[in-house]
Amino acid sequence: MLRRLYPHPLLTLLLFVTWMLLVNQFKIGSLVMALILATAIPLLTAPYWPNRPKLRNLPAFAAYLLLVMWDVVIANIAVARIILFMRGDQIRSAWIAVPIDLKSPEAITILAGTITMTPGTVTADMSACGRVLLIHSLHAPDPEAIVQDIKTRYEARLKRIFA
Amino acid sequence: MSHWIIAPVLIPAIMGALIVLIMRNDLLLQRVFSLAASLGLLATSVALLIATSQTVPEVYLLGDWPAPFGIVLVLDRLSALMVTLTGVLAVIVQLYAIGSGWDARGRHFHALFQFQLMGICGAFLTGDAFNLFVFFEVLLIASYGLMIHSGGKARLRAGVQYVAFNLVGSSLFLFALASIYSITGTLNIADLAEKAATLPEGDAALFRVSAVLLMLVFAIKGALVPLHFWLPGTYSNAPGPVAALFAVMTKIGAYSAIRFGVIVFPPSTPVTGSLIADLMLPAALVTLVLGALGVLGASTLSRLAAFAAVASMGTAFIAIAAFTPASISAALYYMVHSTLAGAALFLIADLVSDRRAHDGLHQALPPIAQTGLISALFMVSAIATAGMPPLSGFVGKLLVLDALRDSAALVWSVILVSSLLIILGFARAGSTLFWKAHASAPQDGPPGHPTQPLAFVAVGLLLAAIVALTVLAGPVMTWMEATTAELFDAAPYIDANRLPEGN
Amino acid sequence: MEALVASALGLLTAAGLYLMLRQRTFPVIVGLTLLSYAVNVFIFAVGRLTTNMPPIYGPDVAGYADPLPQALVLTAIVISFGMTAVIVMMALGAFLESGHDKIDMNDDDTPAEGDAK
Amino acid sequence: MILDYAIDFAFLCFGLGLAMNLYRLFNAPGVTDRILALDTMVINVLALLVLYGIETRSGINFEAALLFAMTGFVSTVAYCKFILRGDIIE
Amino acid sequence: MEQIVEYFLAALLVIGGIFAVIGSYGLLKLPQMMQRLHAPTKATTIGVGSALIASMIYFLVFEGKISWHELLITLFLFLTAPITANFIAKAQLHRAINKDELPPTGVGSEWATYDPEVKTVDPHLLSDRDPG
Amino acid sequence: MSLALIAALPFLGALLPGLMIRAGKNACALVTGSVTALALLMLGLHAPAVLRGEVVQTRIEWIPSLGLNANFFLDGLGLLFAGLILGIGLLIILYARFYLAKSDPMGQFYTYLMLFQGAMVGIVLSDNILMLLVFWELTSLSSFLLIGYWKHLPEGRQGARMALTVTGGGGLAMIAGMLILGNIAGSYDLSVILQNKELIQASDWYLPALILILLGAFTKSAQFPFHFWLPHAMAAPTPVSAYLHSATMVKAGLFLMARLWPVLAGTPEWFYIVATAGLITMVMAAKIALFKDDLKALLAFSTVSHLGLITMLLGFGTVEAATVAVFHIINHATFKAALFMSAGIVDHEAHTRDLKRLGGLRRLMPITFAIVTIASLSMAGIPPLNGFLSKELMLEEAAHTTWMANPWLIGVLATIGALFSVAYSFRFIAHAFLGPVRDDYPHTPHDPGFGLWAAPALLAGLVVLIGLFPMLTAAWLVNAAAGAVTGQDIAVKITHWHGLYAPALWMSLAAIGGGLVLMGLHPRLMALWNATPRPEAKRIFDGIVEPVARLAARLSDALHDGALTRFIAIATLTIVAAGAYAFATGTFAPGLREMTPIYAVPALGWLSLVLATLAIVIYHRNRLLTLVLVGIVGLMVSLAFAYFSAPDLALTQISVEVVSIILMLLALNFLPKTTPVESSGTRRGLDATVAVVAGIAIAVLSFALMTRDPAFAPISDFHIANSKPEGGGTNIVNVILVDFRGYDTFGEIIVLGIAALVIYALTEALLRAGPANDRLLAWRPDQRRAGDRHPMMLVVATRLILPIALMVGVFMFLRGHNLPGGGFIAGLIVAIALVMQYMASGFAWTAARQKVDYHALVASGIVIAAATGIGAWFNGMPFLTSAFGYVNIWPLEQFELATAALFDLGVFLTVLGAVMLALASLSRLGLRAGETVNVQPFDIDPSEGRSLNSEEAR
Ligand code: NA
Ligand code: NA
Repeated sequence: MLRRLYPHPLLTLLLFVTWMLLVNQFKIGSLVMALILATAIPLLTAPYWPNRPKLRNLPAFAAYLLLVMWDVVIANIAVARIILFMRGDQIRSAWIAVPIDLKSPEAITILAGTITMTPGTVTADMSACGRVLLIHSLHAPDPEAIVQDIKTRYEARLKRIFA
Repeated sequence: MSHWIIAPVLIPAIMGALIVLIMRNDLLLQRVFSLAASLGLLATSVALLIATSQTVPEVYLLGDWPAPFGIVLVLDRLSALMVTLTGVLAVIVQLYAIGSGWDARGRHFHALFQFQLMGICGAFLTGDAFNLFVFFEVLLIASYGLMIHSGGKARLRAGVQYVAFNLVGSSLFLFALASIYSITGTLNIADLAEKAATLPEGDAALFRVSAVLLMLVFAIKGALVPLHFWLPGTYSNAPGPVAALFAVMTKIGAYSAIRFGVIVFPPSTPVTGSLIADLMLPAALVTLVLGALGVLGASTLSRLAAFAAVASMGTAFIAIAAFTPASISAALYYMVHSTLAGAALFLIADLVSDRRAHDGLHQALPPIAQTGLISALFMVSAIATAGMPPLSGFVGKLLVLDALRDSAALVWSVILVSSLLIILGFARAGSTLFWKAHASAPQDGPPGHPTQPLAFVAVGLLLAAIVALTVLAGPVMTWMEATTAELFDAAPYIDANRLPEGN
Repeated sequence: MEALVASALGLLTAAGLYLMLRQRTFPVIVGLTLLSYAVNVFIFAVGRLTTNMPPIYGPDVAGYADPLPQALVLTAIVISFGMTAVIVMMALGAFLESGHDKIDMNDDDTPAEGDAK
Repeated sequence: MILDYAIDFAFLCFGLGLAMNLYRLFNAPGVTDRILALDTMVINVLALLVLYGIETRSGINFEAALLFAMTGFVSTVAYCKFILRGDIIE
Repeated sequence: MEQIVEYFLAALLVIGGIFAVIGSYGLLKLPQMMQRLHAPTKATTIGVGSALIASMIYFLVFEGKISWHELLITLFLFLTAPITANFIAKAQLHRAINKDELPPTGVGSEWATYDPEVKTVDPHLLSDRDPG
Repeated sequence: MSLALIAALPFLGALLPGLMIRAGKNACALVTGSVTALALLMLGLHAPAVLRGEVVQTRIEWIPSLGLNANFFLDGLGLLFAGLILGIGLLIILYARFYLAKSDPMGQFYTYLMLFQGAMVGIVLSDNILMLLVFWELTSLSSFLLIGYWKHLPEGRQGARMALTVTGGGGLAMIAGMLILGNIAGSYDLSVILQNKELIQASDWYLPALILILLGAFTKSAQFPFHFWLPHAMAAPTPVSAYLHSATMVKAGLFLMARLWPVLAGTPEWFYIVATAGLITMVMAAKIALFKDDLKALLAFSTVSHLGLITMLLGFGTVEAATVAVFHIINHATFKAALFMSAGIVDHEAHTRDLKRLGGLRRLMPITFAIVTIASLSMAGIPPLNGFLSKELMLEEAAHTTWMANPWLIGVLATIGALFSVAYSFRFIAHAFLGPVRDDYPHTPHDPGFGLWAAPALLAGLVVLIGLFPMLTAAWLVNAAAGAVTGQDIAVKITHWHGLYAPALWMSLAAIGGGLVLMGLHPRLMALWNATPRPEAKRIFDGIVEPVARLAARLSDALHDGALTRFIAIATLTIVAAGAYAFATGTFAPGLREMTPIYAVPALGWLSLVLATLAIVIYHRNRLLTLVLVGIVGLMVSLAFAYFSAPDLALTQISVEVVSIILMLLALNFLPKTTPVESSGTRRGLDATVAVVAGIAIAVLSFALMTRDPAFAPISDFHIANSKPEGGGTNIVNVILVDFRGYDTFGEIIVLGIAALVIYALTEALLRAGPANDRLLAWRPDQRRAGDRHPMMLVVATRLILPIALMVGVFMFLRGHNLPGGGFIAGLIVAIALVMQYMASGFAWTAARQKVDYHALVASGIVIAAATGIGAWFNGMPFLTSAFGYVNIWPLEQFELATAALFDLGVFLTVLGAVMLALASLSRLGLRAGETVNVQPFDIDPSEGRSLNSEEAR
């Protein structure tokens, strides 16, 4: 029953928070409205999200987000240095294929997004079978290190979160 | 304040929505309810017409906001007349569309038809300049849909042109309205009239520009040369009943020109003076001549009808451009006449082209089914359209000529010479279509065609209306003169808006 | 800013009209879009330019921009959106019916180079 | 006040960014570069709007900023989808 | 306190501005399209993110009202930036990059962008659909 | 009243033949004849009074304000003409009954004939010149129908058109003339006009009026130089020729000249125009008649000649001449109608009217021969027949009239005319009836049945009777009619012998003698005639009309050739020129408003806009790039709105922008991706000039307006003051939209709704069998397509973004009344969110999962908005009157409920439905063009490690 009313509880939570952020005020009325919408909208959009992602470990996910945020800052600095101080012909860009073990679309997407947001890499494509990500690295003197970095720093964590 | 004033807008609007909401897949229901709505519109408009004969202009304060701050509808004799004309035409055209099966040749005919009526009635009733724009757009977008009803290459290509040209017109409308608001700070027509009359002299040039731009918008709608180019392609490619309904659309241009030309920019207003008339008359004369040449040179029956429409607008605008009570009365009579006659001609052209491989006028084709009846109907509508006696076209032409005796030499010669060209054009067309056909008559008679009695009833009703307009020309003119008198005495119209003192 | 806005308006109008004078439906539609930008900005601008005075009630505000032109522009935007949608669709329909997207009907009807087969 | 200088500086930076986007837009080797330039432009414009909000002490345009982000995203995806597939809604 | 916040905000704005310039500059400077893609997706998100956070804090501290919309915008940008980059990259792959220039997937299937065209469904099967 | 009835009877009678024809031809003719007889009878009842000199009047008001009234009067002239029209009409009806072939539609014929008869009676009875004009033009119309009666004959069609053009054109000139006349006299009533001779002849407008009216009269009566149409009208069946072209219609012109004789005649202008035209016509037509082999052509030109004679007499302007004219009208009607009918009989029997192929008929057709002989001799002016009497009088008048100080010119020419007249009359008798009987007739001709010859015989009898006893049979009528024409008491003396000193005697003798000589010389003269080149009327007429028609066609087709680009260029230049003229002719004081300062960043925005716009112009051939650039323009415009204090506009602009671009991208998928170079450099230069001129105009206008303050306090002051207290909202713009000017918004959402309906209906039309559908079915993408239709990253992100965007939509909707937002923006945001879902997972997949009926959404939105407005009625308030109040529901805080919000909900639903319906329609085209449908939200299944593409394609 509750499962049918809240097909995506995390989404419900997210929406609840979003509404409170939108209205910018903490009042009973807003809470009621937030509850109504946070219940109704996931129900309405559930057909477009048929399977509930198996997000097992919420604290780990929060930690992951913090990690990524830190990496984003670092990434920015790294990219900034490349842009500012490296001559065009010194930059060694490379295409890298990263095989992945993740199965859930949500997890893969998060990984791909993470790769894009972090040091010098952009997720460009995916193999037609969904098992390999195509990454473009801005400056990759050692491509294999990047693959390892991705797999250990992010994919391993995501595997735990989405087990 | 009577709620009936807004009925001509709401009846079709709500019926249009209901057709889409609950009967969009049932043509029979659509026909019944849409016709009922049109009849309701007609009944309401007649009631309003009768009411206006006895009262001064009446306003309807939408949202209960006082003029000029909210939007008002103004019911006066002129708006009631135009709404009634629309109602009459609507019922007849709809009968024809049902009878000829046109409404079944594409989707949403009746819904679009109702929305078109809503737009037209809204434009006639509004007392607000910007609201006039909105309802122009309502009627235009519905007309786009009706124009391309049932599709086809030529119709779609002409439709794109129609839309594109009108979008230029709509842009112009907005440029004009924005300028007017920028100068006067108001949009209510009565308020505009008051403010235009007391405008500081330093604003004159800019106000004149806005006035001209606005009148040019109406000239586009009214197919005044050289802004008429959209009309021939549109009318000749539109489905017959749609072209017939469009007969009233050009009149919206003329109506608006009268409304603004008499109330807001009359020659007595110092900043505008005779500006409007000075520009309108030459354009109207050329319009008539080009229309007449078009009738004479038309290669198809529908193009002939389209150019006849252009010519009729030329005549109407010639009368309007004088801006005297007599000329406006004549123009009003002529507009009513040419709406009915133009619509009849388009319907008959549709009867012909529906029974003929094509409606070209250069090739003789074998006689069509029901040729006798159709040729008689054509004859009558040709007489009316060409302004031959004894029908209303002749009366209208005489009225216009009589009202314009001050500029007789030029105006009369243009009107009369054009008449000759038009008569010649109709004679050539009719003799090719209905006489020459017999020269190549096949032995086994004309090809079969459904009888479509309802379509003929519709055409008959139009012709009957033309006859009635002729026979009752005396009382009708008395009514028109009272209408014009009401229009020229702007005070009651302005008073009806109950504008605040010195706003 | 008035001069900048006026010149931008003029440019939008000119560019829109220039494209409307092209021979294919697509540039004509783009031209109409530009023209409607010009119109919308015109309505708005001739209601006079003001900065930092949105017509929304608030405590200790210096004044309000004229709200009426804004309302008019909103109406105009919506209407021109509807019109654009319709003409885009009609242009597409005319293309599908005729096999080319020429706008002038005096042009000969055979598909020209560059048209889809 | 140092904050005012900072705001001006930020204005300058984002404006400069905008100008560079503009240059790239006209001087681009391919349409993907142009889409990228446009996408960046939206971001810069959004930032300018936010800065304007701080400068005028008004939050009235934040919804506009939010909508810029949203429409910028949708239109970038639409342009790319058009390049990739022709039909953006298939 | 306010002084500290002010310096903090100023720093945020300056950093944000610098990153924004770098991002857009990268767009000009980097020689290859795929390299240029890196610049704005990262640098500007940080740039605009800083501005947004600065704005939020500013309103909280100086105007006494909390404005969460900036947070929403920031989250939205972070959410969408990878998608945008992904799409632009795919468009670039499709338009300008030969699949021989790419490493093999190593699993037998193509990169999705080069996946062969899907077999066409018989359109007549769908002709009766009336989604309107 | 009874006069009106006489005029109306034929029209009423015109309704009967069509009905009666079912009862047989006799019944049809009988009924038609009875109606005419009845009218004649009613006329006869008035005759005694009229002959006593009284004037019978009937007045019926029709359009008093115009002065167009159904006023009738009957005097001697009217009596004469009405009698001729009805009397001969009766005979024609009888004659036609037997003349028409079995296959001819007789009902139609009688209908046209009665219409014509009514029109003629109307002309001669009208006491109102506008009314007269009505009938006048009606004769042109009905004669058009009658001449073209034999639809299969091209000569009939052409003759009908020629007659209509000439007489109709003359009629139009006459309209002008009559209006002038009426304006001079101050009334359109003839009885008034006829009293105002001095006023009229003194007016500056006398000559124009005279010329215009004479144009009408001359064309109708086939006077030189408008005589050419009449012979071509002979393609009509003979009864028509006899009726229209001898007895009645062509005499309408004479009637009019006689009618207006009291006020128009007597001036030199009148004399020189009318008498000269008549004289030339008389002589010239008589000469031509001599050389015509076709019997009807001969008679036609003879008619023209005699009409010229009468015209000339009227032109003399004297009472005596006018009297003679009246007398000759009577005589000509009798003998000419008899001759036409006889010619018809000959044609009927011998199957030819060609004099060269006729001869010796006197033995085969003695009765016809007798009739023709009597009538022809009368026509030739041989005593004692009636034609002789009036001809003598005419010659007498001619002999006494001086033309340009030349006393003998008219007399000589009149004699020559009479001479030709004798010659062609004799020729008619000699070449058709005398000589040996020919053996090359297809069937042996013989006299027809009584029915066919009765009418001409009766007329021939009249010819003889009037000839023998003029004072008894005709003088009283001439007196009455001429009295009416001249306004004087006339007591005419008609005798056969005027004495030896009367010049007419010698002129007459000369004519008869000369005529006989001409007859003798005829074969040689004929050869000469045939050898002489001469202008052919038909060729000249066609030479005028056809080029005019062709020119009209060419001009009109060249102007209206569907070149939209030219139309727009012309419209643009017109608008700019009119605006410039308006500006230049008015006073302009530059504005004094303080300008807003320019800062760097907004200037940068301006630069972006300008550069993007220029780039669109430069790169417009690359269509995708164009759309990208349009996106920038939209962004900058939106930014400008935000900067200049219009947050609602910024929100709306940017949302509309993206939806429009998506629509265009959807369409562009099918369209060519580039615009070819098609116009020359010159053309582009001209286009650019037009565009720049308009651009400058708009820039100047906007600058002038922006830099001045409004002349009056704007009405928006009221909105600002009352938005919260009266409208219940703090966002003034929104309160204007949903309340102060909610009616605009009501119209605006209907525009959107209609747009969606139009798009839907068009899609349906395109998907029907036809070229468009064929093209869609055969459509192949014109660009290489990437794999992976639904990239996973977007799909997954959308799962999050869609709910958030929906929430933002609700938020925008709810706060709209007080802060930027509202139903419209909310609708667009939700629509954009759904579009995102469509883009991510495809239309079919998405639509299959959420059955939303967009039609219903649109319609219910409109219904809700309308119902909200109507709700006010129950409160006794006008449409759209809003109400709001504050509601307390525990545990919520007090919140506001406004009907405006309900109205805004209608807006929201319509906008959402309309956008989605439009997108859905476009997507259906894609499906028809062979788009694939995915069964999964994305193409890749990472859990199974495979592509889903191949297997779903079932
Ligand atoms: Na129109
Ligand atoms: Na509105």
